[in-house]
Amino acid sequence: MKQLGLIIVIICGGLLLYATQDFPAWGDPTAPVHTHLSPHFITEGLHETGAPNLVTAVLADYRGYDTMFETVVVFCAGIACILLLRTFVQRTRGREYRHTPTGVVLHIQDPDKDLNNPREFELIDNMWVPHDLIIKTVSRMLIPFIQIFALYVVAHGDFSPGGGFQGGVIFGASLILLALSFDLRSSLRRISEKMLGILSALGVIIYSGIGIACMLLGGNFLDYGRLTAILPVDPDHIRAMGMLGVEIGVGFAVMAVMVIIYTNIASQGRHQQGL
Amino acid sequence: MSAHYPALIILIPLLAAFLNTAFVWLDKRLCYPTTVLGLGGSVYFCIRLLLKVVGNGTMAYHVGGWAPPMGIELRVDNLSALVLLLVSVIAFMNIIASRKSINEELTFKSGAFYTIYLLFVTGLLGVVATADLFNLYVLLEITSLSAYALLAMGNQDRAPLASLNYIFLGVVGASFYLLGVGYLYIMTGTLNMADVNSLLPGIAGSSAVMVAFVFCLVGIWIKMGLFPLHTWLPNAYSYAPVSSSRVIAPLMTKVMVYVMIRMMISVFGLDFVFEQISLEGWVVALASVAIISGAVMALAQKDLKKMLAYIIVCEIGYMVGGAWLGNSQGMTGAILHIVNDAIMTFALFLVLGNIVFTRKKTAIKDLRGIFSSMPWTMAGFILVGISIIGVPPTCGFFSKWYLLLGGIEAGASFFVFALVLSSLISAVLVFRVVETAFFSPEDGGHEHEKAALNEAPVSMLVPLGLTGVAIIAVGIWSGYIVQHIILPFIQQGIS
Amino acid sequence: MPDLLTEIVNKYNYWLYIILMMIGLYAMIAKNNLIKKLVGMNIFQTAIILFFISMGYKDNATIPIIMGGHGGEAAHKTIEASQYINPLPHVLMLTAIVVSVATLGVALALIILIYQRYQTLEEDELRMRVKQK
Amino acid sequence: MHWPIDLIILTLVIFCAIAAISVKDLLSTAILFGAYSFMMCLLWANMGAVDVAFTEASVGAGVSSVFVIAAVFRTTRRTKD
Repeated sequence: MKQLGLIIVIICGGLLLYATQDFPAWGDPTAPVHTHLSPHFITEGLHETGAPNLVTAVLADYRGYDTMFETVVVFCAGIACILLLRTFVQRTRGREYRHTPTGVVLHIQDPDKDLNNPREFELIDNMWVPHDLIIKTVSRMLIPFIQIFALYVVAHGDFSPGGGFQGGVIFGASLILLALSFDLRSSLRRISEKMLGILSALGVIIYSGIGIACMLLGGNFLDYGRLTAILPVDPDHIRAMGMLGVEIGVGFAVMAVMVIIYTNIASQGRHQQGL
Repeated sequence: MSAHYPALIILIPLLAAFLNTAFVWLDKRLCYPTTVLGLGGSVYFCIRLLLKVVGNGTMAYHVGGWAPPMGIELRVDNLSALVLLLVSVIAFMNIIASRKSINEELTFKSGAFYTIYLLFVTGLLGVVATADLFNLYVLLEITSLSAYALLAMGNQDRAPLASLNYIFLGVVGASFYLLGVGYLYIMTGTLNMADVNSLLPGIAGSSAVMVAFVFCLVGIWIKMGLFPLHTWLPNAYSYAPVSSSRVIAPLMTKVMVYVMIRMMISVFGLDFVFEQISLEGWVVALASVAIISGAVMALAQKDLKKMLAYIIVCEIGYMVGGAWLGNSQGMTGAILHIVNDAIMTFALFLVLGNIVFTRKKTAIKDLRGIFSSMPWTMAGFILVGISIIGVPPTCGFFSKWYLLLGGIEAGASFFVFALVLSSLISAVLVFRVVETAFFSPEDGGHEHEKAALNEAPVSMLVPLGLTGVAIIAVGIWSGYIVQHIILPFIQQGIS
Repeated sequence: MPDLLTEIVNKYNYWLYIILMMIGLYAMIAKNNLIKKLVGMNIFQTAIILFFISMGYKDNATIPIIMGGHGGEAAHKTIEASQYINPLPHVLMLTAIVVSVATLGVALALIILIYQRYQTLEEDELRMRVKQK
Repeated sequence: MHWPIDLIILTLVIFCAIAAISVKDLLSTAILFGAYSFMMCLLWANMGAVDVAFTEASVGAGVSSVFVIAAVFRTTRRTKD
């Protein structure tokens, strides 16, 4: 296997190196890459779309169709993780709960019985670890700031680096941090599996819904200019508004899917206990 | 309204997929109707689109209202309209046929299955309709990602491992394709297929463009499963649940052949492929080796599923070889064979699905006496078998005929030999199964068991019947298909 | 010889991306452990992303965010194409990063399934256990 | 952009890549992979691709490292090569 690998690698690398001799020099402003399409994006992008961040302008407007499918890829990965990993195991017979304020441990024998006040108890099984006060407190302080930053990144994507995808990942990371520092159960209590599933679908529905709204208003798919008929916005900024709506959709979907993938991988699909 | 058809065929299954996911948690009973409606809508618009394209010529759709080199363009010509119809119809029939087995195998996760299934179909339709090189990559990844999940689910122990191997090879394939697109982009500065095609003559003889072509081609071959790169294919298809392999096996490889033909004709241009690169001798030889080795390996299998998987490997060789013969007969044969082989493979997997549903066993020696218990299914099998061998009234004959004519015209005697040999071997394959099913007596010889009718449910037999009718109908109308759909496309490509 | 030297200096970025990509490809083919292969796959993908970003780079240009674009004063002055880096490769690569993380998620899910069934991630041991079953 | 910085980071990236695939502990592989992604992110920021660098910092160095670590935690740290 090692020899085979080396042979393939040498052939591929040789071919690729051979082809670099035709490339224009690195950073050369007269290369075809910089003279064919990009001058139009750079000089006209701001006027045509109203977004100073050209990457967002191209991402969400000129190539918005690509970005929709990029979100669909993420969505698909989330559903695939559910399809592959999620298992619904029967509750085991005996369960032990620890009452957090007092430290008393309860033993419950009936598998169908639930606790009256589950917030004050934690399940003790072979994966149970005692909580660390410092980590908990620090995360508790950090998480709101991370989330506000994520919202800023989504909302400010037109003007500065960032956008729906990055913001969604950061928001999802804050929820993953919650699951890491407390446990999976307490994070799923705040945002349930059902909620995550619906949010991920909602995100992509927002994106394609905006596109279809443009279609119903007489334009092509994702032609944000047509939204002037239903949004009371200055026509110069209508495309930027459309992009913002789309980015919010991307944010929802990506946030939900990141948490879905994490919960399924970390709990092997059982949703009992995180790391 | 009709101007929006190219977008609608993709958007309807996509929206159905999203709604499906919401319904998984809201009301599960709505999942199946949504799926059927989404795929049915797609079939309806594909038929309308094909009629319109054949009547009025190529349709272009500018997403977002941006003109092509800036924005993304969807472009549907004769060939893509044909393949779109093929994809949507097969996907629709499969969902009808597999309802019962899905409900049995995945009771509580069926909603997630329908979602992934719809995304898979959306990805295939998008790959066929798009006219943008990078957009094709993104859609290809949606297709592959959903295919990985569809192939790995189920209770078979080895399915995840087979699917993981598929992921590794599939990612290499997609990355090679992306790399090829990058090399094209650095030389031309554009991603639109027509734009690349018009800029390429200006940089003729560039080694970077040549390497770009080679990498795109190898990437597509990996995804397609051409002979030395096919290692992921047999395991992935045979350990997967039938309801998913039944749609992936006929469609994934055929759509990749379509992408290869699209790259050859619409992106690089036939002049570039056959005059500047002139690899055709090598590729046709490789395809012939693929045909022979696929057929021989199919002969060596003891399990019906594995045998079908190797028949696919063999058929891929037909299409690749035909497309690279370098004459219009061969190209016609290759395109016609995309249609015919998709129908035949689908029919074979329908037969397989019926056997799995009623008997649970697929080893060839377990098929004894199956003819008396499942007469309709086995009648379907014989019809498909005749078509695979290439007997005249069925569709398999006509594409093979064009391929043979093309091979003789190009003087590729090895390819012609491989075609004839593989026909003989498939006759042996079909006869072996029929012999076991029909002639071998049942072990122990219980009379009442022999007579017991244990046929698959009607919802699985009707799609098989329709596919059987399609095999004959496509055979009878193949002259019409070639005259009005395939030849105009090839003439466009040459001029 | 000086030709080769200027060639290397002009294009060292492209050369290094090829080396990186080949490291990833080698790991995917030759490594025995599934997670190692997965990491190799990611290295392979990021190397391609590096290639695209490298070709988008332009000398004496700045990041593709129009200065003063917020508030509308830039709407009146003309924008020189040579001032800003080409945004198109960045857009394409954002999509490619997303695709790679999605593939990673699905592949990890499969790896967990495989481990549940065979209790190993080594390819040769997996092959042995598949044969035993 | 300064080419010395570029060259230094590129070298570091290659070292991280080699280390990540040759170290004999999967948890270390995961961590080195995170480091590799972060170096890559610096490289891209240096080339002016701020959006891509931002994404790679949050996705490559952040979330995907967490995914790999979670998977290693649920399976095994042992590796033969």
